[in-house]
Amino acid sequence: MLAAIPLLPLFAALIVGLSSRRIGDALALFVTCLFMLVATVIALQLCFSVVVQDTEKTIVLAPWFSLGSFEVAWAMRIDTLSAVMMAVVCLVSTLVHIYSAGYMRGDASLPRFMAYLSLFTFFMLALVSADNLLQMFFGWEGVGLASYLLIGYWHHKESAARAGVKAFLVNRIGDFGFVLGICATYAMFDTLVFSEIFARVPEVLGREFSVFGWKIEAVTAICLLLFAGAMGKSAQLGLHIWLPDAMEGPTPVSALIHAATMVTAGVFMLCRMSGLFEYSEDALAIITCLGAATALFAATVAVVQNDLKRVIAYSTCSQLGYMILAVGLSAYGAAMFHLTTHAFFKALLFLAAGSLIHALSGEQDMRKMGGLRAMVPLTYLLFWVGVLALAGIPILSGFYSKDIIIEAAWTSHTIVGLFAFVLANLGVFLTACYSTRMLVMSFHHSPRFDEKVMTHVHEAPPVMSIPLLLLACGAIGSGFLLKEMFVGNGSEAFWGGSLFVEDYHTALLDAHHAPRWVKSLPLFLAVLGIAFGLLCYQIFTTLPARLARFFRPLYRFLCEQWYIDALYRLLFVKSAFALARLLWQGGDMKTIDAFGPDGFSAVVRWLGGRFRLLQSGYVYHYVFAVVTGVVLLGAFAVIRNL
Amino acid sequence: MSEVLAALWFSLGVELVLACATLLLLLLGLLLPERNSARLVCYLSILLLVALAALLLWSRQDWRFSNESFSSEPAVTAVASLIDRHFRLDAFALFGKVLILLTTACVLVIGQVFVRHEAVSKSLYRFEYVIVVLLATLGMCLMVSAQSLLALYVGLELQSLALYICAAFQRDNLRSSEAGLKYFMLGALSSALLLFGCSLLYGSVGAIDFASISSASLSGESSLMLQVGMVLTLSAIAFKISAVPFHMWTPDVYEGAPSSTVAFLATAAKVAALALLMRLLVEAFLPLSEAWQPILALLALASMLLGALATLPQSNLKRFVAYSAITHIGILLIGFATATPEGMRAVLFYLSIYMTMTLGLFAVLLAMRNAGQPSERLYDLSGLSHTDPKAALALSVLMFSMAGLPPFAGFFAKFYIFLEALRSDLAWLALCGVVASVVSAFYYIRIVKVMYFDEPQEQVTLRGRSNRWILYGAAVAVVVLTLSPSWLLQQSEQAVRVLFAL
Amino acid sequence: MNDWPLLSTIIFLPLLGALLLTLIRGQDKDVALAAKATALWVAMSTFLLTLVLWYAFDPRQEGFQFAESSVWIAESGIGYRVGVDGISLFFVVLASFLTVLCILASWRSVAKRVRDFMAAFLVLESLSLGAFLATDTVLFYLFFEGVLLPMFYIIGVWGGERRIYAAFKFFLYTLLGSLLMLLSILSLTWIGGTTSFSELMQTEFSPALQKILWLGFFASFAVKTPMWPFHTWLPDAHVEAPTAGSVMLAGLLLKMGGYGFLRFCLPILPDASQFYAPLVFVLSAIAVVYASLVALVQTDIKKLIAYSSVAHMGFVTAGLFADNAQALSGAVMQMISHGLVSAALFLCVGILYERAKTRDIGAFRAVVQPMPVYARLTMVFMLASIGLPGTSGFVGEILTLLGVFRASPATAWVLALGMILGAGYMLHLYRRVFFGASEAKPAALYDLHLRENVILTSLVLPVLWIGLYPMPFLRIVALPLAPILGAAAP
Amino acid sequence: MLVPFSPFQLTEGLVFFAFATAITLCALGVVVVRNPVHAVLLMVAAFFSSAALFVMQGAEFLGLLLIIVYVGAIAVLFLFVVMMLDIRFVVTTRSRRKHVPLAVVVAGLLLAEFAAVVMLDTTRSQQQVAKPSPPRPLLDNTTELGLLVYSDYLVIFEIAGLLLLLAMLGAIVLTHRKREGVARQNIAEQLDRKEKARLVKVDSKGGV
Amino acid sequence: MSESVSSALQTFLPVGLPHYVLLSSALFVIGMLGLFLNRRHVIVVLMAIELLFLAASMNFIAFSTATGDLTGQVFALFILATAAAEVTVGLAILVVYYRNRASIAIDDISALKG
Repeated sequence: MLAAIPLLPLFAALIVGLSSRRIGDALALFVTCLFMLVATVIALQLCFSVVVQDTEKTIVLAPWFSLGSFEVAWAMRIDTLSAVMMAVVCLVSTLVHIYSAGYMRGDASLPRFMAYLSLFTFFMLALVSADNLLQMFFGWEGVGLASYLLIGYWHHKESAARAGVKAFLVNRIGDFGFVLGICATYAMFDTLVFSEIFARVPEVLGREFSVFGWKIEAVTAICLLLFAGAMGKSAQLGLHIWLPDAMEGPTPVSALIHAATMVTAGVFMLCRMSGLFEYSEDALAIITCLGAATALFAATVAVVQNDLKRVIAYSTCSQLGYMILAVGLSAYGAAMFHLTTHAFFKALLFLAAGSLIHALSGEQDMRKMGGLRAMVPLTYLLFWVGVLALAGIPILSGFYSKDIIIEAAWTSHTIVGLFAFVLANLGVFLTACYSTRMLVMSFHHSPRFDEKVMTHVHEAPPVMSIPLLLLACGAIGSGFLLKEMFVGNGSEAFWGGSLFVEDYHTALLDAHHAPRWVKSLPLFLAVLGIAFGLLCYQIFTTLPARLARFFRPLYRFLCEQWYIDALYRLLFVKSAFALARLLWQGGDMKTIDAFGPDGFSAVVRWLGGRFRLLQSGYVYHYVFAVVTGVVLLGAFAVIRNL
Repeated sequence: MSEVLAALWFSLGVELVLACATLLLLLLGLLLPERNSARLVCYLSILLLVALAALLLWSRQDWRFSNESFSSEPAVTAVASLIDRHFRLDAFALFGKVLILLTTACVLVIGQVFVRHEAVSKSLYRFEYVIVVLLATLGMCLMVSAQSLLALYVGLELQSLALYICAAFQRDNLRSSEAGLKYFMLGALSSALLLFGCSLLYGSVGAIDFASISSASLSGESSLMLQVGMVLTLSAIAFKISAVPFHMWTPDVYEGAPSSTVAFLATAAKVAALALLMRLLVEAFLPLSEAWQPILALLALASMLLGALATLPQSNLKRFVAYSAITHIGILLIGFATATPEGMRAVLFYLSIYMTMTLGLFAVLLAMRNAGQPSERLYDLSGLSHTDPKAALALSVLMFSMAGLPPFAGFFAKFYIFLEALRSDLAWLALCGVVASVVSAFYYIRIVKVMYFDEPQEQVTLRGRSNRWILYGAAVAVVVLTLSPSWLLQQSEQAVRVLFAL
Repeated sequence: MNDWPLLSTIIFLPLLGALLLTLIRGQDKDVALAAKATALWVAMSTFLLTLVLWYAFDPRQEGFQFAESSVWIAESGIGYRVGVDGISLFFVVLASFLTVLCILASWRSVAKRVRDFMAAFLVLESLSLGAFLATDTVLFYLFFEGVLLPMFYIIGVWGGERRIYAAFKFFLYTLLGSLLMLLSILSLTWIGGTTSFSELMQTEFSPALQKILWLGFFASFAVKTPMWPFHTWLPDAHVEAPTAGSVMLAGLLLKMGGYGFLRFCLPILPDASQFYAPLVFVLSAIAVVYASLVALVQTDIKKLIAYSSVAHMGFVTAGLFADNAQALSGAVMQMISHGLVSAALFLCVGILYERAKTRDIGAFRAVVQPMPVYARLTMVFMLASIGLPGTSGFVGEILTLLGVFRASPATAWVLALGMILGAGYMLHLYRRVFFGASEAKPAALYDLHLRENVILTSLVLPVLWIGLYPMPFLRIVALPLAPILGAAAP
Repeated sequence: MLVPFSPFQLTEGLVFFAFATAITLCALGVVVVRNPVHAVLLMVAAFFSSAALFVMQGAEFLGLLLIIVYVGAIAVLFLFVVMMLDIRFVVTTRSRRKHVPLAVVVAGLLLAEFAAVVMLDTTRSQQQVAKPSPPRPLLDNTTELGLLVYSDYLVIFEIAGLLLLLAMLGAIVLTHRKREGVARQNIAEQLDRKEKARLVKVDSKGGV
Repeated sequence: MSESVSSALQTFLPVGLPHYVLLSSALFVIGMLGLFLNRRHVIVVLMAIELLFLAASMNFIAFSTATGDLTGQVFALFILATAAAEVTVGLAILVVYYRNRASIAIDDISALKG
């Protein structure tokens, strides 16, 4: 029966997808939303039963590969971690399904969209419930495919199609690391099933890989490779370039995939593999640094973005940095806690932005918004809830999950932890700034859009506002409700076997009794950030323009996302095409063909011509040839005998 | 009385019957009226040849053939001693003679349609032509069963003279007379070389029959004169089979001479020369094998490469056949260079298959008419698959087999040659053989391309029903030989075993 | 099964069909129809026979099943020996399956000399089946090289503009390779004393000798697979061949190279294979990256898919020489999946070519509007070609990668790189052809009708089946690979 | 220590050298001289001297035969053909001269090879075959030859006959031209009983 | 006679087999020269061929007298016969060629080439 959770969305996708033309919009919506609701109910019931009765089990559905020592099966591993993730995914996905009924109302091929959404949910659930690395990889790539389909859903838009391809390719670069990680695991552990991997870790600890000569400790290598996969999926610094472009897709897609579920798959994988990561110190250090760097980088860029959805996208990237940071400090509970809360308030923000854009009939540029406070009051209110949760104001969920991470950074007492602590705090300040900037620019002051759009502005219909309200409750409530279970002293029992923390990694435990100033510093910075944001955009509206002119190069630098995108395009895309053309014209045409077949046949043809001229037609040439032949053979015989 | 006859038959029977029949036909030709004398003489001679071949094959089973124990009557021993010094009919000679007789019969059959064409019939369509061909066949049969240098020389002379005459037979055509003249001059040179070689051999050995030469070269270190004599003799025969340094005459003579003669030259003459070479190498010079093996290897290498390369630019079909024949001779010489019984068996196997293929090719060449006129241009075949699908299919089967591609007998021929080359570690020669066969595969497949991929030429037709039957027969033979090549292998096996006296 | 010579019937039934075709009389139009019908019937019955073979195949039995052996040339011990085992079973099924599809696909696209076309295909099928089923080196060689003739004929007559050049290049390139192999086979026959596979596997050859023989086999199979430096004939042959021709070329002829390595190099010359393994790894790695990069800048769709085949076969060759169970079965699975996927992609291109009479990528924009069903099916094949999990491509790739990583991590790195580049050129192609906005409504592009739909769906099913549940295939393939590994162990 | 020469050896040497130089010079003359008639005559001289050498060596039958066959028949045939075909004296141009040195070099090599053979081998073959010289032939050279030809080499003899027949046949077939307008005697026709010229017995009374 | 003359004679005088073989080789080489050296008439070629045959028969006769058995002379006899037959056929072909080409200069015989 538990297998129904992933399979229900799959059936929905198949039913709707295969009969896409004949099935009407309404029926498609009904089928997908119904199947999702049923799946969510089962997932919640499962989550409750796992947390309470602590029933950890693995259900094998069907054998996939069995080749001598290499045994991999389609299986579901049910434990707290996967139950929680399944619950979150199902919840958010159902809400998005319902929301898109309203948002995508007039779309030409709505059934196709709903089918893709359900397909995505199936792949995500398969990933989350995976019992071995291979099935996780199946879900991993499936989710990448679904995001490619959904981003490129409006394929008549050239930019959407390109963004889809970009997303898939960058994910694929991440998967390159993941696959190599899988191969390395199999080479070392001779199995891909998690339980067996964790059991055999002690044997493998001492072994090493020799790649191109220099030696690298096996477990660290595997961790780094798996982390590369996580980087690709969770858009960490270096492989984050696809996230902003992914905003080309419809907003429900951004909400579901690029906020709540897919991007967190990387974090989930790291937590799932905690049993392995705990044994590699330098891998954890690298993860922490990268997480912190991403958090700061994304926050700085978000401050200068003008597109509403891009701001939220960068904020997601920044929050992901925090989660990865938490994993690096082996505070897996905090990471999962932040993941859950972030899923709620980020989905809320996205959907609210979606209804805003829906209201402005597709306008996404904040400079053309403003003055909507009166017209769409409910969205405005919900927007406030989202912004405050994001910034980390106490009663809202953001505060609990983000601050525990910052405290854990401090109490880890390592240089890396300290570095992370500083960056995290800077990030908090910037997060507060850009969230308030976003709020003010889109809702306050006078409307900056033309009359025609004004007539269409309307409050979100109920089918969109109900999911928003539910998410708002989640954003508010999830913080203090789940604090005890996820990170509090009850977390040991709560997580059970699914998260493994080395005994000397006590960052999370000490976090509760961190010094007072460490606890209050993030709150202070958040309030400061909000104030600064209001100062710049609400009161002295000309200040940002002057600041931008004053720090002209810095402003350009941030607008261009630190020129990373341009760098990649130059470094990889252009050089790949140039090398390809060189290899094709130069390689195939000129060298291999010229020296190979064509060259050989040309020489043969030329020789043929030469020999033909040898046949001069004069008898004395022929006689001369005969005589020389005889003389040569004779000489050969004579010399042999001397 | 019957004993003497049997003794006669089992030594030179075929040649005697052939000689007498030729003389009778000559007389008959004179007496018959002008118009139909040529046709009648030709049919009679074809009948004669086939009958002789059948008689030979039948006489195989006769016990006397195998153990040669004749009764001891004085008359029989006289006859036996008289002939046995110079000629012997053993399994090898029988294999050679049957092959020669059948090929000549086929050549005469396919030649008829060409000879009767009005463009050439005035000079070619005469009974003397058939008589000269028969005398050439007689010469060849003598060569094949020669046991002494003198017999070899006389047989070779008889065959060569007849071929010079055949080549120049078309009196009113300059190209034919030039071909004849060139063939004569170079042929005479080669006979002179042969003679001088034989004189040196006679000088060093003191006798002219192969057995004593072989025993002389066995005893003690063989003298230089013997080796130089051998070299000269071998180069004379290399001229006859047109191996490379001595091949210069082949393209010009093949292009100039009338097509029916070229068919005869390319098939029967080659068989006789190769049989002679094998008999000489094995019966006379086998102890000297480490002297002539490198020579033959060099000839093989040169022939294969030059033959393969020079055939590429050819567009005249007869010149094409000449050069491709040189390539095939190169591959055959690999078989000779192995100097082992299996190698020689492979040569005989290859030779018989090569003959069938060449006969099929000439059947088409002689039947080609471009707007009524006999044509030799290779590109006249273009689009044959549209105008004459069955003939096109048969010819492409032959071409694939010539190129040595697997589903056809040509492959097995090359298979055995390369197998024996590898067995007697001539791997480098086999490698050159591979390169040569790839290049040769190109120009054979080009013919198939011309027939199947190019646009058809309306005015090109294949006339001559008998040519068509020979073509289909050759194509079927090539396919059948793939399915069951073992009987031909056994025949060559026995022929070679006798030669090596195993 | 009773003593009915199943394998010989499978081999010679198509040949019989081809002969049958020549007997058809009547005027042109209905001769063509009759030819197509008979050809389809013969192909279908052969396919059914192969299915019977698959059903009757007992995966647990060692060695060759349904073996038939009769004397062919007594003197040199060459016999007509035929047998099937785990490795060759699926190639046989693939061969007959693809022939049925080809005949269906060229129902309307071939206009002139339809009878010859069908006859050539049946002969091609019969020869390739023979090559996969032969267990005698000479018989194998006979079929292996015999396949060149019908292929040459198909490319030469029904090909594109430069078909003559392409046909000759294909023919002579492969011929040179296979003649060098002939020398090795001859040495095997002579030194080994026998021409049957099972006995040759037992005979021991000195390592020095093995190294030379191995080169002979390498020359032929490297050209056939094609491995990196010897691949330049493939794009030309594919671009110029008719659709059905490309399908057979990609589906069958390329497999013979890999199959050859599996039959000859690994079991009979194990030490040489181990000695040359690094060379093969380097060439395969180059092949994967080189071909993927070059595919990126192609303007002709067929050439792009041809280069993708070179990249896929790079995986196969690396897997073959990685000397462990996963890699070997991965290579075989990759060959089967490549057979299905590249055949499907060529059929898709054929469908486009039939409608728009051009294969240039620039000529197509937003094809998804007029042909949504076609776009979705091509998407599935494109994903299989990239190796998305759940498709047959993934099964082959992951097993090969797992095996190759164990043998040489560096090669595994480069092969995994191929995954990225593969996604690169495929998605690049898909976006340029299917997506984008285009006002002009090209009348020519109409969506699939029944026949094409049946062809493509019948290819989607096995691709997904192998992807999701490869057990029946792995079980059958794993068994015969064990002795090969055993042999290779030092 | 000098071996005294018997007078016989002395004269034999002188005669041999005389004829040998004659032969070589004539042969060179045949090759070099421009006028073909001179060439034919020089050839005849060469044959004469070689015939002499043969006789000196004891093969007198062959020597005489040489004179009859070669000088008598073949040389005359050459003369006849030279006369018949009006051969213009072709002056060899300078350009054709350039190949001469190469030709001479190759010929020299050939001669060197044969000289090597001669030097190394004839002495040896002489000892080799120095079995007691056979008993002086009782019969003279011709009869002995005849006995041998008609006993051991009879078959070859027959074939040689066929060879000559073939030569005749070839010559006739190639060159014979039936030219009209040439009075030709047709014996059959002459002997034929024609109707009007037959002998009629006329009865004495009636008159003709 | 002085010492040196007789010793000189010593080497040359006793006329034996080597002298004859050397002479016939010289004749053979001259015949060869005649074949490819002259650029004038075909007749000279035929005559050169006759010289070759003569050289061969001389060689045979020399060996036959040296060894004493008559096979050499029989061989020479047959060489005579065949040489005669050769010349007849050669001249016949030459005449036919002359009728077609009206010239027998060696350089004109090049219609067939390539």
